[in-house]
Amino acid sequence: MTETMTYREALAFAAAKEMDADPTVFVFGLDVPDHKRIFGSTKGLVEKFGPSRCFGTPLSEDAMTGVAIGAALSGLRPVHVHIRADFLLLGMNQIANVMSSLRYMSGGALRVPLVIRAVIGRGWGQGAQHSKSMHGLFGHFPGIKVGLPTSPQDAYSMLRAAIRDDNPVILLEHRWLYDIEGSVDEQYLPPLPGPVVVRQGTDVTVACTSWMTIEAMKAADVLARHGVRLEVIDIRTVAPLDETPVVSSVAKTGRCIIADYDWLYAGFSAELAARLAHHCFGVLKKPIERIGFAPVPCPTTRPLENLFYPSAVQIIRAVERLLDLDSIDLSQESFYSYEERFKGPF
Amino acid sequence: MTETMTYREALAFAAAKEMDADPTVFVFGLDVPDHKRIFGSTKGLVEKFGPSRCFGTPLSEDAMTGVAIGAALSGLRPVHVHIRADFLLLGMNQIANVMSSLRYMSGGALRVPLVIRAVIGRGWGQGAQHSKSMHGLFGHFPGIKVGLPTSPQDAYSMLRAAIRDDNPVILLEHRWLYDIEGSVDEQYLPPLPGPVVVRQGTDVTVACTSWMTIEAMKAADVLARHGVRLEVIDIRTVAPLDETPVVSSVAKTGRCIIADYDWLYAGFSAELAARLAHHCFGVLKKPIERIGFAPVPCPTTRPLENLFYPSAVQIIRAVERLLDLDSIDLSQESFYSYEERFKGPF
Amino acid sequence: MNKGEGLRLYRTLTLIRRAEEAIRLHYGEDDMKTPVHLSIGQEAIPVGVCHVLPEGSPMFGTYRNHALYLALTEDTDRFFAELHGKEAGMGRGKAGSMHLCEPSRGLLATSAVVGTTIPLAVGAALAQAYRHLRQPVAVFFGDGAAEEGVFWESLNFACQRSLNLLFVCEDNGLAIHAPAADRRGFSSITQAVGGFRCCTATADGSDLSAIIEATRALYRDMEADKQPGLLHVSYFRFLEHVGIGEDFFTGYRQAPSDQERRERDPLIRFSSHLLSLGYHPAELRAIDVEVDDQICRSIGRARSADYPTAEALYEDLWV
Amino acid sequence: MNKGEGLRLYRTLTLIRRAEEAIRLHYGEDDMKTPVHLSIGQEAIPVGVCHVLPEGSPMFGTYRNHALYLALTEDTDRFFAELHGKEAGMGRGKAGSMHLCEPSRGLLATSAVVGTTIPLAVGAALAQAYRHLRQPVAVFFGDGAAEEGVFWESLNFACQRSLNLLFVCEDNGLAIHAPAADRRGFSSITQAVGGFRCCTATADGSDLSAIIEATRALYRDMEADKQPGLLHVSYFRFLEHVGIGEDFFTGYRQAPSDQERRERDPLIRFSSHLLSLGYHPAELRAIDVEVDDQICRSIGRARSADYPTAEALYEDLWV
Ligand SMILES: Cc1ncc(C[n+]2csc(CCOP(=O)(O)OP(=O)(O)O)c2C)c(N)n1
Ligand SMILES: Cc1ncc(C[n+]2csc(CCOP(=O)(O)OP(=O)(O)O)c2C)c(N)n1
Ligand SMILES: [Mg+2]
Ligand SMILES: [Mg+2]
Repeated sequence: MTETMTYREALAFAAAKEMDADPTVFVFGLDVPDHKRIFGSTKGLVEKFGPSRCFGTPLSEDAMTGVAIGAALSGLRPVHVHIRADFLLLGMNQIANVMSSLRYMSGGALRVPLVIRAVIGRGWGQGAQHSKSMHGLFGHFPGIKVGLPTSPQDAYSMLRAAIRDDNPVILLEHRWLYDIEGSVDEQYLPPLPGPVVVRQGTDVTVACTSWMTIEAMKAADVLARHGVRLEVIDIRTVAPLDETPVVSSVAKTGRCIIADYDWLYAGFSAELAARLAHHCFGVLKKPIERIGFAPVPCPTTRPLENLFYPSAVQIIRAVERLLDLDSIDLSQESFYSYEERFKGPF
Repeated sequence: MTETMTYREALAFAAAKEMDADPTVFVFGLDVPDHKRIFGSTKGLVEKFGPSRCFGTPLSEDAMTGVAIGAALSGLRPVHVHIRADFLLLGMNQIANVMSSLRYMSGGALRVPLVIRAVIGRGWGQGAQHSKSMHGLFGHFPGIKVGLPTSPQDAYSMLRAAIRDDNPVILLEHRWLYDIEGSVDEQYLPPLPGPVVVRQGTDVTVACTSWMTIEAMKAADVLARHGVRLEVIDIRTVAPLDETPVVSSVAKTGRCIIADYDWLYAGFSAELAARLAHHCFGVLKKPIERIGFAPVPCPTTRPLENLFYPSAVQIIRAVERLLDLDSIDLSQESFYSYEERFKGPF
Repeated sequence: MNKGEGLRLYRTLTLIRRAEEAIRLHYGEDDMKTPVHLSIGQEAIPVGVCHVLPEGSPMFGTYRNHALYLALTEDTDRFFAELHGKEAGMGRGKAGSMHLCEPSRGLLATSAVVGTTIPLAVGAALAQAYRHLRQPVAVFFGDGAAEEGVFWESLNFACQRSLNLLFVCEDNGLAIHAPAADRRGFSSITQAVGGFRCCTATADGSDLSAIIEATRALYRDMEADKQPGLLHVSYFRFLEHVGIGEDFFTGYRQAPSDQERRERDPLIRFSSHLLSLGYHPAELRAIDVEVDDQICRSIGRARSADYPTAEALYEDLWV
Repeated sequence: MNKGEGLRLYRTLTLIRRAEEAIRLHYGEDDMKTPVHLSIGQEAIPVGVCHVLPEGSPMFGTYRNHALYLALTEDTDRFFAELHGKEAGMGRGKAGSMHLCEPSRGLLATSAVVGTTIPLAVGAALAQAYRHLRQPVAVFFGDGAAEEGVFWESLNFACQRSLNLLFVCEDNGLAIHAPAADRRGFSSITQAVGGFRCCTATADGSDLSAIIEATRALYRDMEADKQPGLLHVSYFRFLEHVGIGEDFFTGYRQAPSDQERRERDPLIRFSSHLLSLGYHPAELRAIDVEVDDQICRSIGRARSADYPTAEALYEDLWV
């Protein structure tokens, strides 16, 4: 039952599987059923399940978030999709004041089995209002689970796990991951998974979220040719956070880089760094390095956008600092740049 | 020109001073001009400056945040007041997508001299939807300054500095501070101030925000009687954050507690801990301890609310851990508990 | 309305009123550590609406929810236990006054943030449609909530999808202390929503019979049009916004005359109505006594009940 | 409309159209790395409204802002430099297509998040009232934006405070690919806002003269009533939502017939109108040539201009 598919296909496949298995599951949100299908990630759903289980909405993110909560309270399992995570800021009251707390406030009488999917990541110069990620921010509010699937298998398994979860879950999907192909075992259905070591190494631990895992793997390839072995860990579920796999890794390497796809300030990287600094005290040979967005809104122009986003190059430079290496000549390396592959308009 | 006044009086005094000095300053928000005057903090403004410069609004937090931004773009200096920080979640799109970025996105052509004041902190069993603080969360978005005045002098000077600042500033005021009296020098008008050492000590650094400064001072009093000297630092301006005074203090003490008035996960405490762990690497004798809200929504009932909120007792216990002290008998101590002093209904 | 119905309605109204009078009596003792937004003057609205809608219909409300909670549950035990922050409360002491709910009786959620349960009700109505059921859903909210964008988004979506949803606007002309004229760019809420595909009706919130009648008529229209409805009910808030006192002395509004007090008090109005229909004063008095007795016992139980233990702090976060 | 005015209007319309046609021509070269939401079909709306309102009136728009930006500035240099991400762009390459502004010409802000500039315009109108000025403020937004709660909150506040604000709803019947019927719980936007204290008017967005006339009449009403106004203008979006292509083949809507194309094209409509008034074709052709020349030079400058340097990344965050 293992098939090769893209990340976007894995998302659509997972939704279809859950909708097949459970008639209370439905998928909705702006543009969900149009011909573009949220970059293809809801493909086939409206054909197979009809417009009552896969539908668009007015532009009303605040109310639609509440609608999802109300439907979840009524025993349904809504999957609410947003083509940009930035739009979730319009639903923050429902997310942080209502969705996160209804169960607790009711002493356990209520449950909110709701999934919010939102796309993060770079497009064609999207700029400051279409580039936020905010996974740490959502995790800040107790009562919300937050995941960032990286591989097609994760996209498949985590979306299915999120839909089956009786708690609210936010999944953030980096747009550049959508094209990635991988094998997907459709029987693999664990609950929302914790951090996974995606590459073993001995010299430096790189704990990553989302697209940064791909960048870290690239950095690891380059560094391997210079005799440096990175251990790359994909966090996957950032809240609730199980940091123990990272702690174990750092116990081995003594050095750690956190490569997060967000601003550093009070982001997920800060939480993980604070926990690791605590749990790995005395084990760390050097201070933890954090890598993330530059501390400004995202600019649109090419050269500045390239400086804004974290990359394999930054990881390599941080490794050099941690290991006191000379600067590696990277001029012959080719790094991820969807400049070539990724074209506009959106 | 130094006068003794309460924190609430200092806030009203500061607003009146700025409104006197600058006709573009106005104060607005729900309930701002009613007879309760936001716990007294807008007292006298409507009488002195009239309803065109001090007025209430419909219940429309999203639009009113945008209105403040639009007025600021037009050369006015609005002060937008919220009786609870939780309501800012309704304005998050304007705050994080617009207010924070307009200047940057316009290449410096626009400026948004806007102040948002919001009350945080405990009332009479307010519960999960009236207890958030979120200063780290606001600081997460580059382009927003965030301050938490603790003393009446800070309330006065920081509100005046915020109004004079040409950037957007969010000030969060703990409600229990409102009754605190102190001397206020009305000539003291620095820009938004950084961390200040409010009590010198040699054994453990306690870096605090807002009400936790009061709790830390209490803990310091108790511990002083047991021969322990806390150095207490009030951060005041959490974003942009200047951590150097804390770094210097930790260089001396080698031990640090961060006592924040928020959840830990990706909150301000995480950011400060991550920075200190980095900059104080090798200097720290023990891992940094973080103290904040319990990782659940805020419950209303007395015993659970008391467990939810961080306190001097938790600071004392953390100090014991850091210094390997035996547990101090606190049964004869009396701690802050507004149970006695603070009565309902709101 | 047959005799039994009349007495049942009188009992519910009385239960709400006496429960809140008991809160007023005991609140100063500081055992109820929770902000209370009392319903006095507003009781007839949920009583009337809940009387008309089928039992078990999903309902949503605000922090001013005592009347709605008691109209649906008549359970003063869990009510007072919650106000006292006890484990036996409906939310184990985590809800307090502002977040009462009772899903087993249809009360799905109430909220301290104005307007936030309105879209939840839309979601519940969507769930009805999703399951091809036609049980109506009702959401109660204040006039101030109609200024929040989420009300308009919810109204639009409910109308677009022809949901079986009753919006009940409880209009006391105040948002805390701010009068309607300072907040509204329209002259009446029913007129403001007039451009949407929904049915509307109005009623006097002091008159239980009128509320029942208006709700019935509106619900018939909703069924006929297969569109949502908005019931606008004006009422007089006798007390301060939050807390147990009167606040006419603060000057933002006029104290009512004695005659106005009588006219705007739904309990006085309804008992006069029953008496005029030939109900016997003794019948009503018997209910009063029985209700007081129930409340007194509930308060006693709440007082002596246990607080949640420390472990409860971390419970009920995840399923 | 005197002769000079007619030619000026023609020039502005043409400038917008040819600038966007130039974008369509060059976009595939990937030098303009920014998502473009083209105005083709919609140009007459900002041209007409800006023609009527006093010069320098504060204006706000959306990501679909090329027409508004060029109508106000006629500055293709800074426009193309921005689309090319160059230091000489209006936002030093940080704005891109979706965030154009030019405060010196009254264009205060545009935004990529639907609806978000509407309350900003209310704030600007409040600032006018605050200063006892009566300069009108205008905000342009799509029909989809009228579904966002913030539109209703803004409308309510503007009406409550009698602000001098013109809401301009540019209605193409689409939000990306979603038709109006799937999004609206009302039959028309003017009817939906009918319960608010604001003046309304409608116009055909393909007809510049009609837009000018409707705006004039509405503005007179606004001045007479001292209330805000809402101008509803329907137009045909010729291209895909974002990007440079047509997308009729995708099947979510019908391709227009040739006659429909001519009827819904504001430039064709306006030039026919001018010709029928006796303008000479050569006059118009001279403008076309001059405009093309301007655009060509601007694109050349934009291409050879410098990108911002690395330090610019950290600039413009704080004042
Ligand atoms: C979103 C939000 N803004 C502000 C408040 C503070 N607040 C609590 S009740 C209230 C007035 C609400 O008025 P209305 O909706 O008419 O209800 P009423 O209290 O009159 O029943 C306000 C402003 C809040 N709880 N939530
Ligand atoms: C708040 C928000 N939600 C969703 C989007 C994605 N989006 C971009 S444009 C658009 C359609 C807007 O339609 P309309 O307001 O009619 O403007 P038009 O594009 O037709 O000019 C949507 C849904 C967005 N940018 N902002
Ligand atoms: Mg009210
Ligand atoms: Mg449109």
